Amino acid sequence: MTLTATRTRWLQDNGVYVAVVALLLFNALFTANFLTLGNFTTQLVQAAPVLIVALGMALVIGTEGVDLSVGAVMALAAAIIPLYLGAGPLVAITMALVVGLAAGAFNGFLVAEVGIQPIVATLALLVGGRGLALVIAEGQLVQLHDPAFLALGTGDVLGIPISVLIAVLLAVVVAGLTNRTTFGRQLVAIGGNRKAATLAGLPVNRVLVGVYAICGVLAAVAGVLATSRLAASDPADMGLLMELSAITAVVVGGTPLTGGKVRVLGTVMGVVLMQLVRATLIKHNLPDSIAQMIQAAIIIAAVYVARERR
Amino acid sequence: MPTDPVIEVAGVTKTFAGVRALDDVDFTLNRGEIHALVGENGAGKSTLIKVLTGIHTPDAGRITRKGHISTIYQEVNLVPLMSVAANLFLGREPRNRLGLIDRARRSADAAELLTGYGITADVSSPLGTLAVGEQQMVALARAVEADADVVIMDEPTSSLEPREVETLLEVVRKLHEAGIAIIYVSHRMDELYRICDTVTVLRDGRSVHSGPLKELPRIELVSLMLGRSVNEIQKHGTTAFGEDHYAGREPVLEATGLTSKPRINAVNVAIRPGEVVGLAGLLGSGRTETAKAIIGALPLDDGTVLVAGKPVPHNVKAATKAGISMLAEDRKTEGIIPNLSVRENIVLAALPRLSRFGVISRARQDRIVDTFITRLRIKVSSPEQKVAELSGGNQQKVLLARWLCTEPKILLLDEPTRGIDVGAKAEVQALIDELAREGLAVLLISSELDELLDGADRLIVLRDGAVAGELEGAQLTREHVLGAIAAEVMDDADSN
Amino acid sequence: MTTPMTTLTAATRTKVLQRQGAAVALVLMVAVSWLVFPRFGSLDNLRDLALQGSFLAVIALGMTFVIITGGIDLSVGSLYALGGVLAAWGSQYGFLVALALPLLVCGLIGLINGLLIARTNMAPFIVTLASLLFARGLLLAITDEGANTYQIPPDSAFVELGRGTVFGFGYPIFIAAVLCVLGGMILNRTSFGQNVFAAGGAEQSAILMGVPVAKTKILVYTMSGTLAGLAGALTAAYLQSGVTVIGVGTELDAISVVVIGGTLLTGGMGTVLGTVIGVGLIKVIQNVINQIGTLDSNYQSVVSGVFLLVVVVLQRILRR
Amino acid sequence: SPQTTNSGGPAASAAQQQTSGPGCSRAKTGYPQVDVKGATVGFSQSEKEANPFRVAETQSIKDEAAKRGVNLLVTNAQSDLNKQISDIKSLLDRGAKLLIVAPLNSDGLQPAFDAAKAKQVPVITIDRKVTSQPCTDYLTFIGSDFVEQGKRAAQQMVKATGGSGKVAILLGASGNNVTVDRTKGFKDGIAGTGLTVVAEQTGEFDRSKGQAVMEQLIQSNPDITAVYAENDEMGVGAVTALKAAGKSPGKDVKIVSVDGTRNAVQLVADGSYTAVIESNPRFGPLAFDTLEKFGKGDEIPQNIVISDDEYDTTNAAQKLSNAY
Ligand SMILES: Nc1ncnc2c1ncn2[C@@H]1O[C@H](COP(=O)(O)OP(=O)(O)OP(=O)(O)O)[C@@H](O)[C@H]1O
Ligand SMILES: Nc1ncnc2c1ncn2[C@@H]1O[C@H](COP(=O)(O)OP(=O)(O)OP(=O)(O)O)[C@@H](O)[C@H]1O
Ligand SMILES: [Mg+2]
Ligand SMILES: [Mg+2]
Repeated sequence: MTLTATRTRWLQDNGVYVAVVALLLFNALFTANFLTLGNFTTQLVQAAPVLIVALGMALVIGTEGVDLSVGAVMALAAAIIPLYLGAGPLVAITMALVVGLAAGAFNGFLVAEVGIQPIVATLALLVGGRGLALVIAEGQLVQLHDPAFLALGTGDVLGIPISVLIAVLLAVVVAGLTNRTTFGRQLVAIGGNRKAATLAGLPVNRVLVGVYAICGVLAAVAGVLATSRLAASDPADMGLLMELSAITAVVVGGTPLTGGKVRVLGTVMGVVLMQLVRATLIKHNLPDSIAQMIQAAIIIAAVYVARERR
Repeated sequence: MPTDPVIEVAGVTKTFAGVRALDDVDFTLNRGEIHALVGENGAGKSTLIKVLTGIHTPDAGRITRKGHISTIYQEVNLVPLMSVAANLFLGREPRNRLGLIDRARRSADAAELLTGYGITADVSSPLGTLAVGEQQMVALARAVEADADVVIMDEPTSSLEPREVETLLEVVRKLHEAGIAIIYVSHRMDELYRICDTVTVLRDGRSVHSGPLKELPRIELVSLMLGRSVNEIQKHGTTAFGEDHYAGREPVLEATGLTSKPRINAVNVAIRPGEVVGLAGLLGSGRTETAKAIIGALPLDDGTVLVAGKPVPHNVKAATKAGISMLAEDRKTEGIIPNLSVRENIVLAALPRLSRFGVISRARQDRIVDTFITRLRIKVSSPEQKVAELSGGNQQKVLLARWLCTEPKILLLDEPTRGIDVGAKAEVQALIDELAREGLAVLLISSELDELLDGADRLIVLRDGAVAGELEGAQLTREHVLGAIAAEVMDDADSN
Repeated sequence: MTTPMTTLTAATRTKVLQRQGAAVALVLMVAVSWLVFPRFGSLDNLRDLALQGSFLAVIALGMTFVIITGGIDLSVGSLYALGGVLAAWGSQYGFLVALALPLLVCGLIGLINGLLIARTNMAPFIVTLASLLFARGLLLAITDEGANTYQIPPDSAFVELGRGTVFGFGYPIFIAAVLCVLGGMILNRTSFGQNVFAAGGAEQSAILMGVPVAKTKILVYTMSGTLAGLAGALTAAYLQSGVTVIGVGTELDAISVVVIGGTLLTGGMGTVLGTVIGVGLIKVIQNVINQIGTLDSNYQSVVSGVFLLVVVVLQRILRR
Repeated sequence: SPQTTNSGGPAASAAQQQTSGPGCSRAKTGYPQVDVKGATVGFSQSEKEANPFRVAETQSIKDEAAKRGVNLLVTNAQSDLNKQISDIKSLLDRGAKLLIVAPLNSDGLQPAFDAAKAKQVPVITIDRKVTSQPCTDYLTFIGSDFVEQGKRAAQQMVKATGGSGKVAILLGASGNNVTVDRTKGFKDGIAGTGLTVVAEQTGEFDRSKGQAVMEQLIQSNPDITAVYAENDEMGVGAVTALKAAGKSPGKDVKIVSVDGTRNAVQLVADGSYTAVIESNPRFGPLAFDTLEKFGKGDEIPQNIVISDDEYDTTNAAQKLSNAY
C-alpha cells in the first residue's frame, strides 16, 4: 500500500479525533479562558444528554434504521417527572424510563413486526409524541424543587458531575454491548443484510424491538437528566431537534447511515466535536447566520474525511 | 485464425487493500474468438473483467479496446424492483414519435425476445419475482441484444440447469457465427471444451498460460489452474463424492404436504441421518421454495415439518434451533453480511453456542474460524478481512463454514458449489460426503446433474412445484433423471 | 399490452387496490369529511385546500424523485424559505429576476448537494442536513439576521403569479398540476426516469448496467433544490413578501406525503400520483382538524401523529 | 410613534391604552354593522398554547368572549404561516363576522386579510403588528411596542448597574421581529451609557438554550455584569447557569428580561433577578371593546398600545399575583 493510501485510510478512521484535537488547539490559542476546569466541565455537562441519546441512535443506525422520535421521547419523560415526583424521585425517574421503554418498544414493534420503514415509523411519534407530552403537562412548564432530583443535574462525585458519570458509564455499557455480546453482533448483522440474518436464524424481530427499546430508554434517561439540570419540566422545548443533533454526531463519528457498523467511541467523539463547535461559535460571538453556515461546513468536512470509499 | 485483437491488455496490475488481485497480466482477445478465462476462486477473473469494462481502474498497465463491450457479471446485476421489460431495455428503451418511452412496444418486444430464451414470465412483473436462473437468462438476453462487438460472460451458467445451459450455449454459438468475440468464464470444464477456442489461465492474479484450448488436455488445464502437478491431481479424480451410503435409521427430517400457492404444492421430503437426498427439476420448478419452506422462510398454506418426530414451528429461528440449516442460493442478497469480516460471518449463526450469558468468547470463535478457513481452503488475507472483498467462490465457502459450525442435524444446500472452482468443488463434495457419513442429513439442490447423481443417495424430481417422481439406486442415471424432467416437455406438448 | 400472460386476474386487481391504498384512504376521508362537516365541501374551502396543497406538492415532487433514487433531501424546508426571500428581494428588479433568482440559487445548492452525494459517497441524509443549516444561515445573512423582510410591490406582475386565479383557483394550483404531470411523464416515460428507478433499486447493478448513476443523482438533487426554490417563489408571490420564518419542518412534511403516497424510502419504487394523493391526505386531515374547531392545539399534533401512523400501517397491511 | 404610559398600578386587568395615528371607522371601511353580543367571532392563535404568554392570551380572549355572550371560534396555526392563512379563511368560511388575529409573523398574512376584506369582515390584530395597511387590510393593531419594551429594559438595566458594565444579550429566535425590535430598543436605550454589549447570542426564547448559552458565555467572559434576556424563559435559564458558575444573579450579575411570567417575577421578588418588563397578553377586554366601538360607528385609532407593567425589586412581591 502506498504511503498516501495508508494516510488517507488512517485519517478516514480517525478523522473525528483529529478534528477534536484541532478544535481544542484552536480554542486553546484563540479563545479567552478556554483552558479552565470550569469550562471543560461545562462542555461535558452540556454534551452528556446528547451523548446518551446518540448512543441509542448509534445502535438504531447500526440496524440500518433511524429514530426520529428521540426528542419527543425526551419531552415525554420530562412531562412524566412532575406527575410522580410527589412519590419520590426514584418513582418519577422509573416512570419516565418506563415511558421511554414503551415508546421505544412501540417504534421497534412498528419497524420489526409491522414492517414499516424506520424513518416513517418514528416520524409518527416525532409528530405526535411532543403533543402528547404537552397534553400530559397541560401545556405548562413546571418548575421542580425536589433537591434529591435536582442533585442529578447539579451534583458531582469527586468533582465529576453526576450526569457526565452516567453518560460515560452508559457509553462503556453500550460499547461492551456492541463489541462483546451476541446481541451486538446480531444487531450489526441485521443492519448489514437483514434477509441473510433472518435466514441465518437470528432473532431479528426481537433484536430490533430491543434496539429501539434501548434507544427509547436512553432518550428518556437524557430527558430526565436534562430536566433535572433545567430544574423544570419543559415538554414544549425539551429535546427539540435532538434527533438531528444525535444523528449528526453518530455519522460524524464514523457510523455509516447504511447500517452494519456501530462505532461507540467515534460517537462519543462526534458528540464532543459538535459540542466544541457550538461552544466555539458562541464564545466567539458569531451571529447566528455565520454560525449555522460554519456548522454546515464542519459537518461536511468531518463526514467527507470519514466517508467510505467505493 | 488471423489475429485481429479487439481487446489487448498489457501488464495490468490491480491491488485492493493489500491483496494483489491482478499482477502484470497480459491478455488478448481476437475478433470472432471464444476465449475461456479460467482459474481458481480468487484467481482474478472477475477483477480482470471489471478492469476491461472500466469498472475498476488498474494501478498499472495498458488496455486497448475496440468496439462496444457488453457484459454479464458474475452476480446477477439487474434491478429487482423494476419490471422485466424495463430491465431488458434499460438505457435503450423504444421511443414513440414524441420521444417518450413506448411502453406497449417495450413489453411486446420483451415478451417476444424472452420467449426465445425460454422465459415465459410476465414481463411487466418485477424482475425480483423471477427465480435466479430466470434472472440470469434475462441478463443474458440483455447483454446479447445490446449490439456489442464483444460479449463477456462471467459464470453465466452457474445458476442454470441443463436445458437452460443448452439454450445459452446455442446463443453463444449464434453470436460466434455473427463474428462477435466472447470472453467466457466458467468452472464447468465440459462447457469450456464444447465452445471455446482459446484459453487464458489465471493463477493468483498472474496469467500463467494462454493458447488454444482444444490441444490442451483437461488434466493439464486443471494442473495449470491449481498450480499442482498432473500426477498429484490424477490421484484425486474429478468429483470427490465417495460411495453411496445408506442409513437404515428413521428419518430425522419429515416434511409433509408443504404447500405455498402458487409456488409449491403438497411436497413431501423425508431424509434419514446420513442420507443425501437430491432435489432435481427444471428452472423454477420449486426446489428453492421447497428448501425455504422446510426452514420456515416461506409462508406456508399447509404442511408440517418434523425433526426427529417433533413438529417444528414454522419460522427460521425455531428451525435453526431444531438443527436445520440452509445454505441459500443467492449468496449476495441472502447469504453474506457484506460489512462484517470473514470471522464474524462464519460464526454468525453459531453465536449463541459460542457465548455465555450473551457475551462472546473470542478464543472459541478464533479456534472455529481457523479450523474452517484451513479445512475449506478459504482464500483470505486475514479472518478480519471484509467478506465483501472476497471472490465469489470464497464467499460461498465462508457461507458453508457458517452452516457447518452450527453443527446442524439437517443441512439444506441450495446450489452449494455454485461458482466454486474445480479444486474447491471436489473439497466441498468430499465434505458433504464426510458429513453424511458422520450422520448428517443433507438435502442437495444442484443444477449440475452429475453432482446430483454422484452425490445423492436418492433423488426427488420436482415439476411445477409438485413431486414428479423419486429415483433411487439403479434408477440414478442420467437417462432416468432426464426422462423424469422431460416428462414436462411432453406434458407441454400434449396440452398445446 | 400484448404480453401473452397479462390477464386481469383477481390477484392483479388486489394489487392495483394495494398500490392505491393511499387513494382509497383519501376518497374515504373526503367522503366522510363532506358528510360530517358540511362546510368542508364548500368551493372556497376546496380552493384553499388545493392552493395550500400546491406549494407542498411542488416540493414533494422533487422529493419523490430524490427518494426513488434511495436518497433523501432535508434541505428543502430551508431552500423553500430561502427561495421566498430571494424572490421577494429580486422582485424589485422585475418579474424575471424574481422568478429566476430563487430557481438559480436553490438549484445551485441542490446541485452542490448532488455533487457531494454522487461524487464523494457521503450519505444524503447528512449532506442535505448540512445544507439545511447552510441555507438557513444564508437566509439570515441576507436578511440582516432576519430583521429585514423584503416586500413585493403589490402591483408587480410577480404577485399575480401567486395571487391570480382562474375560476377562483389560484395559479399555483395549475403550476403544481402541470409540474406533477410533467414529473410523472419524466419518471415513467423517459430514460432519465428509468435511470432514477434503477439508481435507487440497485445502485451497483445500475452502474454495471451502464446507467449514469452519478449524473442521475446530481440531476435529481438539483431538481429538488430548484423545485423547493420555485415553491418558495410562488409562496412569496402569494404572501407578497419574503417571509423568513417559513419552511421549518417542511422537509418532514414532504417526506411524509411522499411515503404516504407509497414511494419506498429505500428507493427503486414510487409514483408522482401517490405523492399528490399524499399531499391531499395531509391537507385534508389538517382541514378536518380545523373543521372540528374545538380541538386543543396540543391535541392537534397528537391527532396528526396518530393519523400518519394509521395511514402507514394500513398501507403496510394492504400490501401484504 | 406610539408611546406608552406607565400605569404604575397593577398591570393587566384594566389594560390602559395609548392610541395614535389617524382613526378608522365603519364609515371609512363601508363594513356592515355587527353586534358583538351574540356574534360569531373568530380567533386565530399563532402558536401552540405551550408557553405562559400564549396560554394567557388565548384564555383572556376566551374569558372575555364568554363574558360578552360571543360565539367564539378558535384556531391554532401551530407556528405554520400557511396554516394560519388557511385557518383564517376557514374561520370566515365557518361564519365568523369579526376576527381577532394573533399573527405568527409581521409579513405574509396578506392573502388572509384580502379574504376577510372580500367578505367585509373586520380584523383586529393583536400582540404583533403586521406590515399590511391599517383600516384597509385590518382595522387596528392592539399590542405592546416591542422596541419600547427593549428601551424600558435598558432603563432598568442602567438604573440597576449605575450605567456601567458588560452586558450579554440572550437574543430571541432568529428571523423573528420581536427579537429584532427588543434588541433595537435595548441597544438604543443603553447608547451613551457606560454599558457595553460583549456578547449577543440566540437562546431561541427557550429556557434550556438560554441556560446553555449563558453557561458558555460566563466561562469565556467571567467579567459579565449584566444580562438582558429577550424573554423571561431565557432569563430564568440564565439564573440557573449563573448560580451553577458560582455567581449570584441579581447581585453581581444583573438580569433584566421581558414578559412578566410568574416564575421570573417570583425570582425578582426573591432577589435573584433584577427586573422584568411586562409584555401584556391580556388582550380580551381591549379587543372586544374596540370591536364594539367600531360596531357602533365610532372612530377607532390605528394603533392601540396595551400598557405593559414592569416589575422590579421594589414592587415584585406585591404585584406577583398580576404575573401570568
Ligand atoms: N473490492 C475488492 N476489495 C478487496 N479485494 C478484492 C475486491 N475484489 C476482489 N478482491 C480480491 O481480489 C482477488 C480476485 O478476485 P476475483 O473476484 O477477481 O476472483 P475470481 O477469479 O473471479 O474468483 P471466483 O471464481 O471465485 O469468482 C480475490 O483475492 C479477492 O479477494
Ligand atoms: N418472490 C417471489 N414472488 C413470486 N414468484 C416467485 C418468487 N420467488 C420465486 N417465484 C416463482 O416460483 C417458482 C419457483 O422458484 P424456485 O426459485 O423455487 O425455483 P428453483 O427450482 O429453485 O429454480 P432455480 O434453480 O432457478 O433456483 C418460479 O416460477 C419463480 O418465478
Ligand atoms: Mg469471479
Ligand atoms: Mg433455486
